[in-house]
Amino acid sequence: MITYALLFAFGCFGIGLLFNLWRIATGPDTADRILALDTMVINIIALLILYGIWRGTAVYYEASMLIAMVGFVSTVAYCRFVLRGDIIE
Amino acid sequence: MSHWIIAPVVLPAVLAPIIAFVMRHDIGLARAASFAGTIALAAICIGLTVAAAGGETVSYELGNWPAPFGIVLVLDRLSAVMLLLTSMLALIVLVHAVATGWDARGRHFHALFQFQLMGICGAFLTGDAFNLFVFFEVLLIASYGLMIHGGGRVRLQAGLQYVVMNLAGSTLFLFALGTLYAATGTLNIADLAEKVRALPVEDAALVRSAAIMLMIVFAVKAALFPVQFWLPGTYSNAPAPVAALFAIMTKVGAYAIIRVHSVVFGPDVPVLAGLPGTWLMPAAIVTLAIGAIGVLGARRLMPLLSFSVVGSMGTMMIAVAAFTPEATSAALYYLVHSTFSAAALFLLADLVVSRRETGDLLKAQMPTVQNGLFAALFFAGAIGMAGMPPLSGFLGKLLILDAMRTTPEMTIAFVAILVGSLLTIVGFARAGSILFWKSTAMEPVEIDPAADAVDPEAPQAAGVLQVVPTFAALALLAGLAAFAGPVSAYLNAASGQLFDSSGYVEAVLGQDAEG
Amino acid sequence: MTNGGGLLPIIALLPFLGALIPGIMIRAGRNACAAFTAVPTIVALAMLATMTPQVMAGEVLTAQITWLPQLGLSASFFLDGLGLMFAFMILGVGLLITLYARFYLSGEDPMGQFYTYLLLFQGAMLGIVISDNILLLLIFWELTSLSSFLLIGYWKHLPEGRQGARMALAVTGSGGLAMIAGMLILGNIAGSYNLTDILQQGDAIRASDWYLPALILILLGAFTKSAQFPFHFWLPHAMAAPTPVSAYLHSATMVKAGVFLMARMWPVLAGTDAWFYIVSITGLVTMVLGALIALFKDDLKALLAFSTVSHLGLLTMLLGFGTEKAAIAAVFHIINHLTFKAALFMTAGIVDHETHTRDIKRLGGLAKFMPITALIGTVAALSMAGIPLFNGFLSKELMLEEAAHTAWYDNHWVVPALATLGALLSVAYSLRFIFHVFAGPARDDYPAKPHDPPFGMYAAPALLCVLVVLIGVMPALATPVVKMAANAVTGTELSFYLKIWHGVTPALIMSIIAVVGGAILLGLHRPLERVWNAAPRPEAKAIFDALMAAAVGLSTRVTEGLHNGAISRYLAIFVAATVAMTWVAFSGGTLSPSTREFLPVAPVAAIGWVLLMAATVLVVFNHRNRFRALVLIGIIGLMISGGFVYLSAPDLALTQISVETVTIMLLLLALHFLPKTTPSESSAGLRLRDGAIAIAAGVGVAALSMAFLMRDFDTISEYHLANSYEGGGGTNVVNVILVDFRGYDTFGEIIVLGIAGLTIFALMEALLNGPASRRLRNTDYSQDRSRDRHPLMMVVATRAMLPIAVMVGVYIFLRGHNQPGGGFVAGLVISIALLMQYMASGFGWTQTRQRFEYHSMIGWGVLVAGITGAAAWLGGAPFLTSIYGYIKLPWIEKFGLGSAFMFDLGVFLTVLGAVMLMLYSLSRIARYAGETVNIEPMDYDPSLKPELKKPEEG
Amino acid sequence: MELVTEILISFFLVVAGVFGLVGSLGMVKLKDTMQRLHAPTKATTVGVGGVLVASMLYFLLVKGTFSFHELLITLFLFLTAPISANFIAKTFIQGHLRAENLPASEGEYGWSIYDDPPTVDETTEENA
Amino acid sequence: MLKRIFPHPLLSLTLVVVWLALVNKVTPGNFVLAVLLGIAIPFLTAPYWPGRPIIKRPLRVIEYVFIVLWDIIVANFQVAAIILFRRNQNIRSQWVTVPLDLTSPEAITVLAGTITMTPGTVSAMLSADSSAILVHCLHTDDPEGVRDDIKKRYEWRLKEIFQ
Amino acid sequence: MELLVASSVGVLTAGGVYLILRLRAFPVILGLALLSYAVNIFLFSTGRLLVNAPPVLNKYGDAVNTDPLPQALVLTAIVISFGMTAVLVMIALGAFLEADHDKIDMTDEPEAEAMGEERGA
Repeated sequence: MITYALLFAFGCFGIGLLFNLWRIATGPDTADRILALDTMVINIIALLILYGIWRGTAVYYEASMLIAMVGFVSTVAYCRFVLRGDIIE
Repeated sequence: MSHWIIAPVVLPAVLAPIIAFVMRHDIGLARAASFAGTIALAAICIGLTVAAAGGETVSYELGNWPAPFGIVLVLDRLSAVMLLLTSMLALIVLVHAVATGWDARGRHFHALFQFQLMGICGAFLTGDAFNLFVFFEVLLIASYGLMIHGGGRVRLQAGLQYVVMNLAGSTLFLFALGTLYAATGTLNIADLAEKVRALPVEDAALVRSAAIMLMIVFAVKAALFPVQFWLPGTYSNAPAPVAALFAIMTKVGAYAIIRVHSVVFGPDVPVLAGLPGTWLMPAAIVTLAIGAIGVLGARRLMPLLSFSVVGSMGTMMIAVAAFTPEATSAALYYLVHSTFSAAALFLLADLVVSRRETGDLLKAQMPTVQNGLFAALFFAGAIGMAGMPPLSGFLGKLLILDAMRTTPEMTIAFVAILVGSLLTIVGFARAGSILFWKSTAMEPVEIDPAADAVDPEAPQAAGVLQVVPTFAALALLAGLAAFAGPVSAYLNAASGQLFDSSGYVEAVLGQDAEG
Repeated sequence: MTNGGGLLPIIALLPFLGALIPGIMIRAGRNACAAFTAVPTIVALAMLATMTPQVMAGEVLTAQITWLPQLGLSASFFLDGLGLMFAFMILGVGLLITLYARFYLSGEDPMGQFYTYLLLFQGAMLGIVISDNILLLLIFWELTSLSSFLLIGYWKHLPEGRQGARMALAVTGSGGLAMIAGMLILGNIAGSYNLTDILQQGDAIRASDWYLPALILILLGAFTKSAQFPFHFWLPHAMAAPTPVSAYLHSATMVKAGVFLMARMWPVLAGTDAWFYIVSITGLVTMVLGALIALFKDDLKALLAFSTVSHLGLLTMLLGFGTEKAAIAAVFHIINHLTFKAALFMTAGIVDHETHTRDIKRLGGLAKFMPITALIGTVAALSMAGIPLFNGFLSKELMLEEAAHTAWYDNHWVVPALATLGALLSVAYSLRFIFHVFAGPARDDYPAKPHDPPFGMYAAPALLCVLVVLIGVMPALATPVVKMAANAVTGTELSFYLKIWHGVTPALIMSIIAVVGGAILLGLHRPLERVWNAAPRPEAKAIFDALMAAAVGLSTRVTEGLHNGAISRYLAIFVAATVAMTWVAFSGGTLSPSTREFLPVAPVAAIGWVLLMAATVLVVFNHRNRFRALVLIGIIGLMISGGFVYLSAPDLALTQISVETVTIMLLLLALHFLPKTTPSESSAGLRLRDGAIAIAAGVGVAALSMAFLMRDFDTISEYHLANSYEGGGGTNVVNVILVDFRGYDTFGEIIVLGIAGLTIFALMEALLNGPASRRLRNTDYSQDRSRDRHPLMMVVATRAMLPIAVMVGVYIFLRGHNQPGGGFVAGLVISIALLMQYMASGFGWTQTRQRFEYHSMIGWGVLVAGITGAAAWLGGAPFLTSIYGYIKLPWIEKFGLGSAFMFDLGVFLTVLGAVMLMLYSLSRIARYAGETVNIEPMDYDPSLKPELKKPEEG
Repeated sequence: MELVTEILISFFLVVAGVFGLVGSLGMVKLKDTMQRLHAPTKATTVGVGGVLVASMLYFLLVKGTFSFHELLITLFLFLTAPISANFIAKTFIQGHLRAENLPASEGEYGWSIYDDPPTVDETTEENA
Repeated sequence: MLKRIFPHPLLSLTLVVVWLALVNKVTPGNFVLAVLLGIAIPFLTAPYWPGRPIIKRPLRVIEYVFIVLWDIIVANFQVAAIILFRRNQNIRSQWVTVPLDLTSPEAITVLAGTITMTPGTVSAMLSADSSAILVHCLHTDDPEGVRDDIKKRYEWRLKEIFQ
Repeated sequence: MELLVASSVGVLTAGGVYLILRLRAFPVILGLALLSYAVNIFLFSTGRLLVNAPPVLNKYGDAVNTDPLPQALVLTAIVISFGMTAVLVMIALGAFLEADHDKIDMTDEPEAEAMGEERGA
């Protein structure tokens, strides 16, 4: 049962990624793209953890943690660029 | 196992950060350290050259891991010669950089200089294909830093082009290494040599691709057609001592071709069927033509010198492309020669150009200070570069021609080299005549009434220390000619050792080769 | 290895060593300089004299010093009759020229330079004639080209001097290069580069297939040097040199080098039809043509120059005949020509020196003012004309005799007729020299008042004239010398006697015709000159100049067309060439059948693939909007990290995503100052081309990777997997490879990063101290911006996150050896954490709280790594050998500690330092962009200053 | 017991999947950028949260190892998601709205992207 | 002195927990290491923490966390419902200004975060003097209600915790 | 899976090549970034593809591990290309600030004066 649930979850987050891609491709606004990228990061984190469950190992955990941390930083950097131009002032 | 083998890498690698963070506010201290390091490096390299003269190929297993699994350094005559050449050149360039104050025109010159040496030495010593890539990158990134040393619009733009070209080259390098690894499962040069030779002929496609890609990568560094385009812009706009130091950089590419395409992809490898040589030869000839035509057609001095470097690479690579021990030995002699003659010319050009109002434009102007001295030096440098006697270029050319007599490409090689020489001679004669002779015909425009006051902007006479490096480089050329016999004997032995790839394999892999 | 020739190397070397003397002595005065310049010449002459008896006796003296045995090049010298004769000529005339030049050169000319060049030239010339090794001969040969270049261009302020020098260099240089090829081929045939060996193998060489190419190439060298048609044109232009130079190089020595070479090679190369026709035709044509032009030259030196061309043609023709008698005549004429022509040049120089003009039209009647000079000139000119009792007559008789017996393609009258014509013209111009310069009515419009020069100046030509007359009257005097040389040329023992009267021979008749005809021709000179001037004729210099200009122009166009500074084109060529060449290489081999199955594709992987593809394509199509492209690049990085995780490379995923982030921040920082969009510049055609190249490259790479992905292979990494734990003390094999198996790579890699940091810092310094900083100050980057710099929420969040992120970094660092992670990722994580702080609270505030200097961090990192590696030396192990051990603390479980840990620490420090230094340097620009720095951690802290409210609305 | 475990874990996984999907669907469906901002900030956090809970439960109940490092990711996400949303909102507002389009701040100062912060009496604007 | 070694005791504690979570294994060795790091890292990062956030009523924190968690779950269902079942033209989005009584930056941050995570609201921005939050409601007919809700449910509690 | 990886490498390469042939520095930088992605995947895939077999040894040593060597090489390559990119970005920025445009070609040779009149001869 867990297997099917996992597959379902994989499917959901995977399709979610495609939705995000659609938003990134079409925009229309910069904010939309950043938002879609941010969402994508979150979906990827979820997928990685799912993958960890699927394989029953914690080897991939650091990757998702790092992506969580780094995704935030890049989102903020993108936004700051649009807002202030200079991301470090 | 002597640890001295790694000294040429570790010494600058340790010295450079110390210069960077301890002495970065004190240029005097940095100069002293840099000098001390370079002199020590030269001493070590002399020692290694003497040690390698015995003919033993010494391998040094880093991290004490057996040969194909860890990284090895390999010292044979060829690498020893290249090291010696590097350290000599470095010393000359360093004196010039300090004497002319180039090193103080930007930050971190000495640290980058030492790193550059480290990269070059590492590339010459390594016995591992991927490690070669790493050290290529070390020397390249240091060269980027040196190239843009001091800044300025044109230099930055030229530096940008240089970096882009080399990044593209590095990318190709990785593609090539990947293909090679995918085909053979190893990275050690000796191991590759063995595996590539053992490869069944029906499985040749990957290795052939890798060999050609690697050749192109090295050709980028060696400035061979059709990837020579970056060189004139780079050398013309680099700070003079850096351009002089870059004289060795093209040789790194040539060295890599000599090493890799002799040991690993040598003419005796069945799957390749001599492919590298077949393609290198036309490339070298066209390179020579481009260089010679460039020398003849240059409007400025620095591009002229740059094209002469291109031409000299072409000349040298013609011999390399023959892939015979005799020709390689000749190529090595020419390599040593062209390094110093290029260095001499670039250093001299710096002294001249910085004193001319019109810069390096080939245009007559009022004779600058020390016109006669510079003219004489230029004459000597041009003789060296164009391959006229009595300097070593002529002997180098004769050696190459002599070695080419027995190859099928004899006629075309002869024509290319000789016609190329002619164009180079005429081009240099034109340039020298305009720069140094024609200027003497210029009448002083009018005497400034206030000429009594010394014009602070007026070019200063070059001090002894500023001229010494150029002299030294030229003296080395003369010495190279005078002692051509012993030098050539060493190089002959070096290329003999090089073409004995089974000896190389045995020295590196030893008894482990069975495992 | 010497055979009586021990002095030869010293003789060859003397002039070169002597070349240093003038430079030193010039300070002692002009007389001292000249005197000392003569010393090496005199010494060499003396040495030569000691060897003369042996050579006269038919011995060949040799000396050999090993130089470059690999090439077959040795410093070997030999002295035979021919060499000895030439050596005497070179040194003897050299001595005379030294004397003459002392008086000729004006006070403003740098005499030291002159003598230095002269001695260099003399040495080179001497080297040619005594070289036993053809490669050595080539070296001296080229040296004569170079030193004559310097001598011709001695008056560098004169454009004719510079141009003449360059023309001479170009022509003789190219000939020299051809000769190199010829000599190498010759050596190849003979199996040796030693002349003595080659001279033994004449028959074998003439029979070789390579004979003709070798002959032509060598003759090219000889003809250019000896100014043979059609290469004769450089010689008159070389007359821009000071007259001593002309007298030396262009009468006595250098131009004779070609003749010498032909004489030297005579036993080997002569005797074939090819030799006969090529050499004799060239010689005859040159002789007639040179004489014809000489007749109409108004410049004294030009007249002499073309007469020299003519005489050289004569010599060439004689050598071309290939008979022994012709060789004798040639040798004899070499001596005679030397004597009278050198004297004539010096005379011309005296005339020029005294009257300040060389234009024949402005001269005439000088005999009254300068009788001595006139006498000398007349004697020499009569000899040149071939008037009996002067030596020129004797050798010309011999020449005509030979010509009379020579047939071309069975035609028996062409050669004698043309030879006679040449002689006739020669008489005409010689007489013209006498009558139009010295004879005739005295004039009063000379540019300067002429009078005889001091003794020192006319001593040298006078001496030569004495020789002219002596030989002319008593040819027996010259017989031994001629015999000696001729023996050497022909390689056989000849017996003959030189005498004035041979009876009435065809030669005598031809001679008479020539003299009478010449006199008549001179009488008709004025009308003939009008015809000559009216006749169209190609001007060699104009052609040469046009050719050169065209060559230079073409080269410039080719070069600038090729190297036009367009890196985009360079790259296109690079990529296209790579794809094409790799394709050819690939398709030239075969592939074994595939051995691997396709790995099944998980749907999620497929989705990731779609995203990756789409993002890449979007980047390409959106690249003009730079910011958007950057956002899209973010997706690519994310997908690749995910892919790495999926394909069992967690370490790569960690590194990829963190590097990605830092890179993007870097690009954003830079983009702030760059234009935000890329204009559309390339044409549709160009885009199509680039697209085609790109697709080709993509398909190629994809095909290549498919090729190996479907095939198994054996790899050395089995060893790494097997030994990672036992030998390297870690379970994360990738990390163990990085810090242990291939720690040396990593060492290089962190150095790359360190250099990157330093370079960026250095560049920034240069920029901020240069004009760029002014531009930065004057550009307003602040339009349309949000007003909050350091938003409160962000500041608070990062404050909370910083310690946790640092903790994560430490964690990733510590576990790296056994689990995915390591120093590199840890360094990046901590830099990202710090960057977050910079972004939130700003550069100013964060920087003041920075405890460690980034430079030092890089330095320490590299040092720690290096010292860790070097520490292995203490144990006698190679660099980077790792030590590994377990430490057990009470009530805490054991943990492993190894030197690899220290190495990783070095990596960590370098990465942290380098990344921070890069971003620090970049963000420093902002300060110069006129932006103020807020030193408060956040824009406004409501809790600290609640009472501070804006006093009133503005 | 096993069944309960499986059901529990599966439940979390399915819920997580549904919310994750809905969050991303909102990205596509909603018509206005500010509206779209709502979808992922909420839905996906629960999506990821569900996955994390499932993971913890899985390792605890199936693998028998106590695992709570998933909490750290949760912590990160909860800490960062509002900030990201805040920034994205500001990005949008700055590009598309003017101060007049928004309700007044009802204080002395306007909204932070339009109005400079109060200057503190000490000099805040100087080079460090 | 103690303050220099332990600049932020609460932080040290948090870090110990974080470390144990990272290692995902509680052993004596790990604990010792955690404590060492828990001391070292605050010490190193102290310069970036100019002030100490004061939490006056730690117990209230727990209450607050649970309320928020519950609200998040509810919010998710609400938003999901809106996304899935409400037609786009029927969604009525509104801007709401929420004046603040809080002055502690930490408190304001937490409040803004809470607003973002809870039903249909996103905190878009603060006023320049941090005296008000601009909130965007995904769908509401009653802006004043939303504002009052926020003030009553969250701000009041936060005020007790932090001030 | 192999096809996916190979096509990814191909498309990234193609995109990268197209971008490095543009005339401005920034797209060239992007192109080089794409190329470095491509080459990283390429190099990585030389170890052949394997799912769920990270080269991390477990206590029992029974697991299948993928080839670790290419991964180590890629790590080195990533780091190096990061350093290179950083320098490139800086130089591009420097060139822009000095020249006031970010054209990457240097075809506008300023004041390219004709050679001296002694062009021929």
